[in-house]
This record gives sequence, C-alpha cells and structure tokens, in this order.
Amino acid sequence: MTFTTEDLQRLVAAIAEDIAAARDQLCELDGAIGDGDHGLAMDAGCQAAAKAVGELDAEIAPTAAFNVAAKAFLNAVGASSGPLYATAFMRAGAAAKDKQVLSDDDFLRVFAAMAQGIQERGKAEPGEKTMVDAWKPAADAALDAWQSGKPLPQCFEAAERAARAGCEATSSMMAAKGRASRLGDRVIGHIDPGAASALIIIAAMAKFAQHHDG
Amino acid sequence: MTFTTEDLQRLVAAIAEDIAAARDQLCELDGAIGDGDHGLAMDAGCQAAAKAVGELDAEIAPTAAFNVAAKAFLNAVGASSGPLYATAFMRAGAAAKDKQVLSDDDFLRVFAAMAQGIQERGKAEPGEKTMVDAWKPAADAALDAWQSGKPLPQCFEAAERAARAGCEATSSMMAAKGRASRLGDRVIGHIDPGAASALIIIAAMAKFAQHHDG
Amino acid sequence: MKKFMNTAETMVAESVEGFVRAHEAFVVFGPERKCIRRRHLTLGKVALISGGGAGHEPMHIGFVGHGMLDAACVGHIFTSPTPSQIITAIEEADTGAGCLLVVKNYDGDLMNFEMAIEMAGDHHSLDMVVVSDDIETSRTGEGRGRRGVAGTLIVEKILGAAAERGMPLAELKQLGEGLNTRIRSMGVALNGGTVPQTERMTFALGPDEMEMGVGIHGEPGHARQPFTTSDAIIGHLCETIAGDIAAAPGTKALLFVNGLGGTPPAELYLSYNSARRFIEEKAIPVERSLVGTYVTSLDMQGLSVTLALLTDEEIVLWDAPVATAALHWGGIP
Amino acid sequence: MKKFMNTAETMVAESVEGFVRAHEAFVVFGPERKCIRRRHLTLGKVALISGGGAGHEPMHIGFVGHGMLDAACVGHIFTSPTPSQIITAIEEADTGAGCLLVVKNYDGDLMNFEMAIEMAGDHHSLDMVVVSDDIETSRTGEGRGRRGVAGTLIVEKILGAAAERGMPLAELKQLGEGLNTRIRSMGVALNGGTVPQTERMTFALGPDEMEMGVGIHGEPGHARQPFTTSDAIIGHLCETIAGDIAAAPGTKALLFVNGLGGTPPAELYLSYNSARRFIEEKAIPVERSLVGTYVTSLDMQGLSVTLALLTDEEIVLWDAPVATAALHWGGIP
Ligand SMILES: Nc1ncnc2c1ncn2[C@@H]1O[C@H](COP(=O)(O)OP(=O)(O)O)[C@@H](O)[C@H]1O
Ligand SMILES: Nc1ncnc2c1ncn2[C@@H]1O[C@H](COP(=O)(O)OP(=O)(O)O)[C@@H](O)[C@H]1O
Ligand SMILES: [Mg+2]
Ligand SMILES: [Mg+2]
Ligand SMILES: [Mg+2]
Ligand SMILES: [Mg+2]
Repeated sequence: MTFTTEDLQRLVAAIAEDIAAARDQLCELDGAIGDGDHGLAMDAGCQAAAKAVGELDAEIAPTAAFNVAAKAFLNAVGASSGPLYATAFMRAGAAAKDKQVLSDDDFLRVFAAMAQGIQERGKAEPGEKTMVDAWKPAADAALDAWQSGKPLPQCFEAAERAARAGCEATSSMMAAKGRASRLGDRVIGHIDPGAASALIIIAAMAKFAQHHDG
Repeated sequence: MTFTTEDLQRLVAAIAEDIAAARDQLCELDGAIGDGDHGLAMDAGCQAAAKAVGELDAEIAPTAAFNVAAKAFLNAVGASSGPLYATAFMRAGAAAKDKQVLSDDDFLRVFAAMAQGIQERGKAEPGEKTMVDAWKPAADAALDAWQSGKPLPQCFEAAERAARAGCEATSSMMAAKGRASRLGDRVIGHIDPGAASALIIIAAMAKFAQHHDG
Repeated sequence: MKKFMNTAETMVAESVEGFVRAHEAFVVFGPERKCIRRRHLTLGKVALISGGGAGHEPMHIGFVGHGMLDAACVGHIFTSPTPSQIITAIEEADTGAGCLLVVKNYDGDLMNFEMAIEMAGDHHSLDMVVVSDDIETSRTGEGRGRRGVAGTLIVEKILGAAAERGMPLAELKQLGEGLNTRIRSMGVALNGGTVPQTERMTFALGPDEMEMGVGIHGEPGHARQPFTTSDAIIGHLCETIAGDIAAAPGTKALLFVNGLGGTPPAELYLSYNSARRFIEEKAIPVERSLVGTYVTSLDMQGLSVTLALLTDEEIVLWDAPVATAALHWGGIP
Repeated sequence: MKKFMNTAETMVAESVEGFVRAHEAFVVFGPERKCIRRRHLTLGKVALISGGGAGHEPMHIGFVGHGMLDAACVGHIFTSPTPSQIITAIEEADTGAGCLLVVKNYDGDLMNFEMAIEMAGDHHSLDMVVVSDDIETSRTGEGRGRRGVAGTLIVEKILGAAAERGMPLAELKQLGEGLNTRIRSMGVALNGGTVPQTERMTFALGPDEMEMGVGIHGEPGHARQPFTTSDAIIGHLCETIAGDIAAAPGTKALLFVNGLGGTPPAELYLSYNSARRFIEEKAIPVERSLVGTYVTSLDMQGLSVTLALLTDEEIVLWDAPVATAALHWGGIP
C-alpha cells in the first residue's frame, strides 16, 4: 500500500469525526479526574487539523500536511493535549520528510514517531496514567508485528489491541503526570481521558489501514 | 417635689432597665425599616449613661450629671440615636444649669429641653416618622398641662399619652428622615423604632414622677 | 455564615489591626485606636479626615496616605464613628491649617460629625463636605437627599491632591461641594451581604434575581428584577446615572466601576467594558477610569457604576500622585 | 449562576478588552489580541513575559507595566495560552536582550511555553522560570512537583525589578529559580468557583465545610474540614507553609494574604492579622506585607497565605518602583 496526502486528508477527517462523536464522553472522563475539558480540547484540535489539512492542495507533500495539522491543532488548543498532539504531528512530518508518497514502512514509522513525540513532549513514562499508556504499547506492538513480517492492517490491529489494553489499565493506576497527579488515590477506578482519546485515534488509524487499498 | 442628682441616678437606671427589656423588640422594629440595630444602640447608650451617672458622687450638680450622661451615651453609640440622645442630655444639662436641686418647674424645662435638643440635632419635623413624633407632642402636652396648673405627675401622664399617640401615628407615616426615608411607601404599616424607644423613655420618666416624693 | 473571623464582636477591631500592621510603613493608630492616621503629617497643610461604618473596606482607611486622607475613623459595622473618635482624628491630624471632614450623606454620620465639629470647633478650624452621589435616593425626592457611596473615593482623591498642593480650607470645601454635584453612582446586587453579628443576609435573592439601586449598607434598592446580561444591567445603570447629570461642555468623564465585596476582578473589567461603551455612546468622552473593589458592602456580590464629570483642573488633581493602601499612582517616570 | 457577563463564549475576551481600555494609558493589545504588552518598552532590557489561563485576574495582565512584566498572554478559562500567543508576546516584547518566560508549574502551561521556546528560539534568546510555590502538591511526592499559585506574583515582581535594572537573562533565571525555592503558599476555600461554560461550581461545600489545600483551578484540596475560626484556619496554613521552608539566617519574610475572588478586603486584613501573629511566633521577622485579591480562581470564596523568605537584595527589588494595574508603588517621596 501507499499513502498520499489525499489519503492523509481522509484519515485526519475520519479521526476528527470519531473524536467528535466521543466528545461528551471524553469530557465526562476528564471531569472525574481532571478539569472536564478534554473532549472539547480534542474536538477543537482535530476539527482544526482536519479543516486545515482538508484545504490543502492534494499535490503537497505528506510532511507538509503533517506540519499543517500540527500547527492547526496547536493554535486551536491551549490545554495539555495541544502541545502533545502538535508534537505528534510534527514528528510525523519529520518521519515523512522528503517523501511524496508514504510506503507501509513509512506509515509505520510515522505512527511510531507520533508516539515518540508525545512521550518526549510530556516526559511521561508508561504507568503514569496518561495517553502514553495507550500510545507507547500501541507503537511497540505495531513495530513488533511489522518486524515479524505481518502486513500493515494486522500491525494496526495489534496496535489497537495494545492501545485498548493500555487504556483500560490506566483505570487502576495512580497518576504521576497531568492534573490527575494531584489527586492521589482518588483517581483509582477512573480511566485516563487522554488514553481514551488516544485509543479512538489509534482505532481510527487501524480502520483506515484496514480499508485502505492504495 | 425636688430632684437631686441621686434622684436622677435612679431615673437613668430605670430608663436603662426598661430599654434593656425592650431591646429585641426595638431591633425588630428597626429591622423592618432600618438596619436592625436600634435596640442595641439604645441599650448600649442607656447602660453607659446609667453606669457613668451611677458612679458619680451624689454631691455633684444635676447639670454635670446630665453632661456625663450625654458623653457616655455618645461614646457608646455611633448610630443616629447617639448624637440625638447625647444632645438631649446636653440640653437637659444646660436647662439645669446652676441648680443643685431641681424643682418641678426645672424638671419640666429639662424635659422640654431634651425634646428640643433632639429636634435641633436631627432637623426633623413632626410627621417625618422619627422619634420627634413622640418627643415633641409629649413635651408640648406636659408644658400645656403645667401651664393649666396640673401637678407634675399629671403633666407627665399627659406627656406619656401624647407620646403613645405620636408613636402609634408613625405607623401610617412616610419617612422623611433617617434610613427609612429611602424606602418610600414600604415603610407604611411599621412603627418607627426611635419613636418606640422614645415612648419607653418618656413612660419611665412618667412612672418616676408618679412615684417620686422628694 | 462562613467568614474569615474569630468572633463577631472582635471582627472589626482585628481587621483594622491587620490593616495597620500590613501598612505600618505609612499608617499608625491614633490614641486608643480611635482613628488611623498617616505616620508622617505635613505641617501647615489642611488635614483631610473621613470616616464611616466598618464593612466598606478598603474605604476609608485604605485612602489614608500621601495625596489623599490624613486620618480616618472606623465605626461599628455600617455605623458612624462617634464624635469622640472624630475629635481624636482632628486632634491628631490638625497641623495648624484646620481640617476638612468628608462625610457620606447619612443622618447618623452627619449628626456624629456635626457634633464633633461643635465640640472641637473652639480649638480647630473645621469644615465639612457632604458626599451624596447615589442616584437612587434622589428618586424619593425626600429626606436629606441622596446617599453617599462610591463617589466618595473621587471626592477624597481630588480634595486630597488639592490639600497636598496647599489649598486652604474654605477653597477645599468649595471644590468638594462643586465636585459632589457632578458625581453620580448606582449599584446593583446579585446577592446581599451577610452581617456577622446577626449572621443574616441583608437581603436574600433567588438564583435568577437581582436588586437594582442598592446602597452600601444592605438597604434594599428600588426594584427586584430578573437577572440578565451584563450589557442589559450595566446599560440600565449607565442610562440612569448619565441621565441625572448634564455633561457641561468641557467636562471630562471619569468612569469608575466598583465591586461591592464579593465580585471578582474579571467580572468588574467585563462590566467596565460594557459601561465604557454605553457612556461613550452618549458622546461623553471617558478620559479616566478606575476599576476595582474600593467601596464595599461586606461580602455583597454586586457592583456600582460611578460617573464623574470633571473639569481640567480636577483631572490634574485626579492624576496627581497618591500613595495609600488602596489607591497608589504617580511619581514613576 | 449569576455573573456579570453576556455569553460564556465571549466572557474572557470582553473582560480582557475592558482591562485594556481601563488601562490604555500604559497597556496595549498585541496583534490579533494574542497578548497584552506595555505601551512603551525599554530597549535593551530583558523582556519578562508570563501568561496562563483566564480566571486568575488580575494575574497576569494586571502585572504588565513598569517594574514587572513586559507582556502577558491569556488563555481560555483555566487553560494555558497557545504557543502562537506566546510567540507573539515574544516577538512584541523582545527588544534585543531576550525574554524570560515565567510559567506556573502545570503540565499544560509548561508544554505550551516549551513549544513556544522551541519554535521561536532560533530568533530570540529565551529562557524560562517555573514557579511552584503551592505546598499542597508537594505532599503527593509525585508528578512534576508543586503547583504554581500566588507566589508567582512575588517572582514576577522581583524579577521585574531586576530586569528593569539591566540584569541579563541568565542571571534573571538564576534569581528566579533561587527565589522559587523560598516561597510557599497554601489555600483554603469556603466555596468553589463557578465556571461560566459549565455553570457548575468546581466543588460545592456545605454551609459548615471548607476545603483545605485548594489550588487556583478549582481542584479539590487534600481535605474537607469543618469550618472554624480564622485563627484556627490561618494557623493551620501558616504552620504548614512555615514548616516547609527552612528560614535561613538573614532572610526576611514577605507575608502575602491573597483573596481567591469572592472574599472581601476586610476578611483578608483580618486573616493577615492572624497570619502575622502566627509567623512572628515562629521567630520569623515579617518585613514586608501584601494583602489583596491578586491571584484568583474565578469567584471562589477563600484565600491563600504565601510566605517568601527573601535576601536583602530581593527585599530591595521588592521595594523598587512598580506601576501596573494591580501593583503600584514607589517613586513618591
Ligand atoms: N505530561 C503528560 N504527558 C502525557 N500526557 C499527558 C501529560 N499531561 C497530561 N497528559 C494527558 O492529557 C490529558 C488531559 O488533556 P486535556 O484535558 O486536554 O488537558 P488539560 O489537563 O490541560 O485540561 C490527560 O488525561 C493525560 O492523558
Ligand atoms: N434626623 C433625625 N431626626 C430625628 N430622629 C432621627 C433622625 N434620623 C433617625 N432618627 C431616629 O433614629 C432611629 C434609628 O436609630 P438607630 O437605629 O439607633 O440609628 P441608625 O439608623 O443609625 O442605625 C429612627 O427610628 C428615628 O426615630
Ligand atoms: Mg482537561
Ligand atoms: Mg484544561
Ligand atoms: Mg438602626
Ligand atoms: Mg445603625
């Protein structure tokens, strides 16, 4: 398979759609252990990214599209998720550098770079009850599957499965990053909102890889 | 009859006692059309006056006793009633000037001077829903009775009757002085607290004149 | 009732003590704590003195300092200080040129200040300016006229600057009285204040009600109305105050939005934004502004809008340096 | 919910516009209103920039002016400004000597400021000081450490004075970091604040409850306790903050009682009086004081107490003239 900027436009639009559908639920999760705005922030960021990327000329290179997404997300959101996802998109852009079309391999490296970017920006380790608990295992699982020769859709299936497990695992974690880190054991029993939205994004990417036949 | 400083000490103590008994009721009246502190203010003022006058050497002249009462009342109370009654006592002192003992005639002039002092200090006319509506008719009635040859106890009976009528009449008045003057016709149906406490004081003076046999 | 206090009886004394300690660099207590005065007085300057009930903080003690008051007296909550307190302030602050007493227009305050003047007048040159800026009470057309509210700050600031420049007593009084005719205020409350002694709200409003035309002692206003947008509320206040003073040609407006105690700065600035728009729509040029919590009614949620029409000379006096706890400006390049 | 506002969506923008109009003599909007800056910048001085979510007014915009900040950015309520806003502030305020960004210690703020530095760092000398004065979050011993709250004012004032005197960027950062280790704050709420967007209180307290250890975003504190006297409440706050920093010999205390939005000045002064007593009982000499509503959490009823242990040099910087909307002193004889 290969991925063009046009494909990416559809992907970002699909992500934005799924996040929009989960907006209230994400706010509710954030209301329990944060400040209740995660759904609003993610929705605003994804809509802005989808709009900005959607308006691009399809001839533009993927790297530029990712950078446009980063900037749009960043300007739309002042919350923690703003810099985290803006960094993810910027690293995606760097990973896609100099390519006009992305191969499966490129696409996986883009995915891994996003996870890496989030982790570097937030300085969070797995187990600290953040979106990293979804992103990091997902990226690791996808790379593992790729290295053992699985085709891209199956790599993303593995990623989605790992993200779901990671997301669910946050429920029993204490928080060591973000607003929730100030609540001590009051956070036990609550899923991290950032991990929940990460799962939605990763699932959208998996679906996209599934149905994509470039 | 004659009145010594010792008599005045008993009179002020009697006034203070009656006002103390009416404290809550006066606050309630003031709560309806004022700021609810009239009972506290009158109680504090009268207690202070009674204490200060009570501590005086009985040899001291009545004029000095009235001035002591004025000062004590004034220092104890910052409300409207402070300057009003302090002025009343100061004028009483002036009316008793140079006497070591007060005659009935002196005592009546003291009473009239108190009413006069209150009116001058507050610049209120009868009909403006203030304590003047009790004091002015009371003083007028006492002087009238005196001029038509009535003995002092009967003069004060007349004064008390007039004060009571004046006090009750405030209920149907609009207020043109004091806090109540800002409430428009919301004050109709409420007795003026200052008129109510004035009645108590005048009644205490009448009782005193009644039982006094100097 | 939840307030930061120990006992209702000691609340005022403890709060004033805290004030003096926090600002000990430039204020001190007078004898027996009957008044608060500047630490350093200026010889031969007319002393500006004010006072009133507690519950309006930072007024008046927060206005003691260079360029404003020389001394201030604090009474019980919503109660005038006594003549004895006022006389102490006079004795403390008079350095030879006499004292001007700035009094808010309430019977209780007036009578207590008048008595103080009578009692101390033999030994001091004394005079009085009565501030009556509240629009509301002019409506009843009765009594001793309008109440004195937030506009008092403006009178005290401008007279303070004039006194600092050496203006004599009689002229100061004249300046104050002229000024008073060109200041109007009106207040609105979203909730009453709670009086510590009674633990009761001065008035209680429903979740969708507001009280229009309130004063600063928890007196009810002239109407209870449904709560609405700040544009509608502030529009009504501005309409009323601007309608009550004719903008003489050449006068310039000072627009002052004052918090009544429980309203946060962000809402005051938002309300100022509305007010500025409404006043300017009336072709009244707003040349100076003040926004903040200066003249309060305990913890009342609400605000007042004050419009003052000033001459050029008064603007200069408004701009002159002032260094008090609550107002402080000027003197920095 | 009763607030002075028109719509929840426009509330922050209208309030900030009101602020700029009220203080137009010395502040202006940056391009697209992305930041607010001093009207007149000083060439060659390190620019001090800060910013944070709305809902904390007057912080930070109220600290823009001579002797303190050069520019500030306002985010949505309780939300960091975006890197794009911060970069605009940098571009507006940098006059050649670089910029120091003062950031309160929250993941969201940190990441947005860090990104701004990365994105603008090629064209400007930039550095950052992180303020983390809140006692509470040090308790959990986790996360990125303590939150930044009212102590931020002290850091911005002292760094502002140092920058005004020409201190270069690296030294300023060092000064700020040293200072941050000697400032501790703790807050208490009698009631939550109400967020305009949700019309909900951040937390609701019963008539006899208080929340100990609150921050400035309506986060719950470490314990809900029965409401009690100010001596007991303030005593506990002082005990905790004073217990968390060792008073090095020669340092002098600045004691700061800060209102959280809905608490009137009289209660703040009363609380200061308690605090002053408790701190002095610990043989910590209180040399400077600040009492007022400076760092808020919307209309929250409550306060925080901040203790800063300052060197002689820092005291001099604290005393240096400042001329902002919220803090103003010095320069008057
Ligand atoms: N340092 C961090 N590293 C990674 N993720 C973080 C970090 N801080 C917060 N997050 C994530 O951000 C989510 C909250 O995002 P959001 O609600 O948009 O921001 P805010 O907390 O500023 O309101 C958390 O649930 C968590 O997953
Ligand atoms: N100008 C005045 N002249 C005469 N009496 C007055 C005047 N103003 C107020 N009063 C009287 O004072 C009473 C209120 O007294 P009080 O409650 O002690 O004072 P305050 O109104 O200052 O709280 C009123 O009921 C009225 O009778
Ligand atoms: Mg959030
Ligand atoms: Mg947020
Ligand atoms: Mg009363
Ligand atoms: Mg009273």
